[in-house]
Amino acid sequence: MSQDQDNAAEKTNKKPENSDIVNRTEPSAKLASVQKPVTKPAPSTNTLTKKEAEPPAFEKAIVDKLVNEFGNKINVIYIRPLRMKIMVEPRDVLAIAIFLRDNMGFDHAESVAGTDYPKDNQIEVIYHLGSYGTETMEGHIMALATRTSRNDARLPSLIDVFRSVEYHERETFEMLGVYFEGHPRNERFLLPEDWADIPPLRREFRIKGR
Amino acid sequence: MAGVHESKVDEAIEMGMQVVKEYTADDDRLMTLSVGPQHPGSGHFRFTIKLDGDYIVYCDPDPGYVHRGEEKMCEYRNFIQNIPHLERPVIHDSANITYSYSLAVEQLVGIEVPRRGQFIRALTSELDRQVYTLYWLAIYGIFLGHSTMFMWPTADRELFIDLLDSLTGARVTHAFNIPGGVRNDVPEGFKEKTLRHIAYYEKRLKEYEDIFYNNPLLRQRTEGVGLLTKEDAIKLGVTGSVLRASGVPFDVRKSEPYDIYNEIDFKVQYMRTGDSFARAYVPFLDMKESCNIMRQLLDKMPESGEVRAKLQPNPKGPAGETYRRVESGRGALGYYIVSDGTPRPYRVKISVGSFRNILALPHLLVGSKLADMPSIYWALNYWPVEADR
Amino acid sequence: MASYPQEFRFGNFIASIIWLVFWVLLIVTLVALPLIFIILFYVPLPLANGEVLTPYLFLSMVVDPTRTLPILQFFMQTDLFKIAVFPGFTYAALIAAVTIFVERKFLAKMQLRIGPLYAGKIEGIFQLLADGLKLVSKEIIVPSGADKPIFWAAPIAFVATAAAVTALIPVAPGWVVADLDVGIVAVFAILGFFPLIALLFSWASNSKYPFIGGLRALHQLIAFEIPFILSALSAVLLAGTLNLSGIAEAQQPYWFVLFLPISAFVFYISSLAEVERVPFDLPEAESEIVAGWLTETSGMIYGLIQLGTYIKLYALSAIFVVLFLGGWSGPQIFPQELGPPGEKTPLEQMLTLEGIYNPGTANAIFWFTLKTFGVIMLMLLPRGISPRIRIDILLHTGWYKLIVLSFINIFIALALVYGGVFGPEGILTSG
Amino acid sequence: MAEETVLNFVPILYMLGFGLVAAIPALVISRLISPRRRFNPVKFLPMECGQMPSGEGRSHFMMQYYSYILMFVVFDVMAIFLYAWGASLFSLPRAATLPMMAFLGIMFAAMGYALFLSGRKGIW
Repeated sequence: MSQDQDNAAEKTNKKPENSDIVNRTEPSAKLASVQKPVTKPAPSTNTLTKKEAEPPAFEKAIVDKLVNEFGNKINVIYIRPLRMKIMVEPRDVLAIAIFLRDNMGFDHAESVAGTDYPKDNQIEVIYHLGSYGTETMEGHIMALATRTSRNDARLPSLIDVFRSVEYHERETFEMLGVYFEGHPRNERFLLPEDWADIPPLRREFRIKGR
Repeated sequence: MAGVHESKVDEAIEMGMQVVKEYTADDDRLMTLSVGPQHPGSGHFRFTIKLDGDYIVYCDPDPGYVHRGEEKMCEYRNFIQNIPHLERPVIHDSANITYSYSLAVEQLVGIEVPRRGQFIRALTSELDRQVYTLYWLAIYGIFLGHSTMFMWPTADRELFIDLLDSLTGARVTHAFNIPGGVRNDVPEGFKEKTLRHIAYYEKRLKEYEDIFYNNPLLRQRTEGVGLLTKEDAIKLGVTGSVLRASGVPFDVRKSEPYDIYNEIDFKVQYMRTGDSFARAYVPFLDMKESCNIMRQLLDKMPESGEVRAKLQPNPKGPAGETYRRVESGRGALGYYIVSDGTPRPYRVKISVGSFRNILALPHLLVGSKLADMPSIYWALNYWPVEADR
Repeated sequence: MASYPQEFRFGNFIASIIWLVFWVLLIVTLVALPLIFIILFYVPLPLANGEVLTPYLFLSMVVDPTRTLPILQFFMQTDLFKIAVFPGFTYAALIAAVTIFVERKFLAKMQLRIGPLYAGKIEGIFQLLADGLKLVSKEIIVPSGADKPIFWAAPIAFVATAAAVTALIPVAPGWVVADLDVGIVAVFAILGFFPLIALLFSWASNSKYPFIGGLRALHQLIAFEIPFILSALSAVLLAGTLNLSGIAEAQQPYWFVLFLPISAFVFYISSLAEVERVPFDLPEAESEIVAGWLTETSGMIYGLIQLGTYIKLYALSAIFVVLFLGGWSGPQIFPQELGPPGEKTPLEQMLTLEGIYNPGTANAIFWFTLKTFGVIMLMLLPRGISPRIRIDILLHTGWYKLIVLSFINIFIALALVYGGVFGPEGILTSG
Repeated sequence: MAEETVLNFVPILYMLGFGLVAAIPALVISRLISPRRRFNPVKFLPMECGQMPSGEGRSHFMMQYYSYILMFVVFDVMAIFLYAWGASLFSLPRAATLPMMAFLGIMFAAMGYALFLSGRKGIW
């Protein structure tokens, strides 16, 4: 079986002659560490509450480093295997994002989600930050959350920190009405050109007939 | 980045930049061309390009032609009712888009999936990835004017559709992966049939390679075209085959193994060149590797056992939130679900690979030739319907 | 499960033909013949030579070989027959139609498909007819702002120009519409009209995609014109004449493709580019510019342009045959006269076309058609195995590689002439 | 071959005329039997992929490969000139080939320079 696989690996290495393909399990000093994720604990299907009782060490270290830097500006919501969430004030979000990118290795944003909380009169915008460059942290997601008022929803844009938030922030603007200061195009994106209603993902927007 | 055709790439970039710097985007000499939504080479998607002669100097994507408000619809239905409509965005890859959702809901509600159920779920996911990738490959073929490459994968896709049909009862939208496992056990003789299909399919893959990937004209058209460096790929946050073609060996199945994927022995296929050819070739390598995975899944699957955990009729969990992803045909597919303790999700955000990859389109198109547009655009592994959700 | 149509089997093909013949006979005997007799019963018939001209008498006069064959013979010598029927328009259009059908089936076999199947019961043989009817009955939409006269005239001019090329092709000795001393140059002169028509049409349709497509067509046709002309030059060097019939005659024992394979290859590639077929279909690249310069065509305008393209395909294949594959030459396989020797009954005279049938001509036509079809198949082949090429690669190929290749073969041809192989007293020169 | 006169070319014109005669009825018949519904002005807009057309269809548009077209104007004449020489090659003395080679050499030099220029995209 393994021989077959090795043959297959050779073949994939060879077939398109000038396209240099590398298999990940190739024995090389640089790539040796990536064998590790196989034994990595999956974010298994236990209940949420049980998980938060004892935070895993690696993730705890990441968050601790952040807390050491910023102190009580950071409100840690949860630490689970491969997942962390911190809540920050809008005025701190830019500095923390730059720190996350430069010192912690989170180099891109996977998604930007906005959640409307009419009871608190707030909108929460949450950036799920991931890492491609750091091989030990490929599975880890840092959720950077911040809240703004519903009536005048304004947040600093992270587009200069994470280029990948461009379309996600634009979508959040049109779906929830959060204005991102510094974003070049706070414009319609997915909705019809003649959309003339409140942003549809706010809770008071009702689907017709429901 | 030690690409073999580096000189070609440099030349192309230099030429492109030469043109781009001469004009501003609203120069009168530029021709504005609309690509889509009624265009043979766009899909349900539109982007406006500006042309200076044969070179594209500006590109503005405008998705949203098939926006259905899936995220809003989720807030009106309970966790189980959401499954059939959530798979509409990618009907060819519906197993994966519900897989990720099921993982998230299981975490919220707190259920364990039986081991046999996990295997079957992974198997449907692999089968559906094949179905999607074959369809994608077919369209890539016709975009480059290679009509045989359109017909062959479309025909071979039927093999996997037949398998899924016998397994789930539906050709495309299965609604088969649910929180707690899968709906049904595998039918009689499924394993033998699958192994037979895979053996045939691997023969066909060799033929694809001969007629398509080793074709000198195709090489000329795709090599060194639309170069995405590793740094840019990370910065733009692209995912899936686009990322792997740029030299980042990232695969959710490897870095965050869900279900039984940490028991499966497979390699993440990636290339370092980051051009259109690499982006077209990495999914092909993935298909080959996926055959390997499917064989292991069938071997290691427990002979009998439950396929579905007992679930209360209207499941609900404590208030909380989760973010789970799987590796779909277009890269990482993540669900961010907030629950407020009621049977309905409070907020669902679907983070799809297509929506993340399309950010690279303006980046790659500007400075390239008009004739390279289809090869760059479709190599981004972009499924318009999924991106719009 | 959907039921899949049966695969092509020759037995089924024959069986369905027999089935069709059976139905035709049945309808004729049961409906048509009784109807004719009923009409004849009531209609008074004219007199001829004092006899009542019954249908039988009329038919027997028609089939009288002493009356009919001379008329036919005379008609076949006229220019009108040559232009309208045999080496001219009908022959070309017929080959074009067969090409379209064969292309579909051929491509389908290559792509593991079935191809047209339902129209016409036998392997979809009437698909072309159905498509033609569909195109005729569709509305022709002229885009607003279009230059209407040019928009209407261009497709007609396209067909007419394609037909004019076929006028120069010698199908058999003496069977050519216009036998010019400068035949090959005239071919290039007429082919030069095509980029002009494409550009005019694309300009007239007032739309962006046709415009880009027209410019691409212009660049492409022009880039391949020079290798096209130069590759034909080496055949002219060996033959020593510009007359197409002369070139065909000059290669009686040995075809030029044996001495000029590179030229033949260059000519083949250039002809592919001239007819805008895959991999050189970039003027119509649908994934980039919708349908190229055909974007605004609709209905019969599209149909005419397609007809013109296929006639052009035939013409270029035929010129390839004349230049490199020895034209009509081939072993004599037709007998001296059709049917058994000796005295013939009038019916036999009629069936064996006495006086019209010429074994040499029949042989020439047979071989010429066969070779032309072979070349056409060769031109259809790349569509199944090749993607589209890009315009800068195309221009580079046309201007650098193909021109150099054709010059190499011109020098080979010169060496052959001065080495005494060809020429007035060359060892391989016939007659 | 007989004396070449203008009359020899007339059959080509006949053929062209027959092409017209065959093609025009197709359009006329199509025009007669096909529907003509003119109540929808949007239908007659030029193709713009489902959008309202923006800008002129006929605009100033320069392909970067214009230099190739200029080259064609020169080298097409050259290629046809070679035919006049090629057709009469048998009746010419062998020495007549030398000036021809010189002509080709000059042309090649010019062509090489033109191709070199056309490779530089900046000039147009």
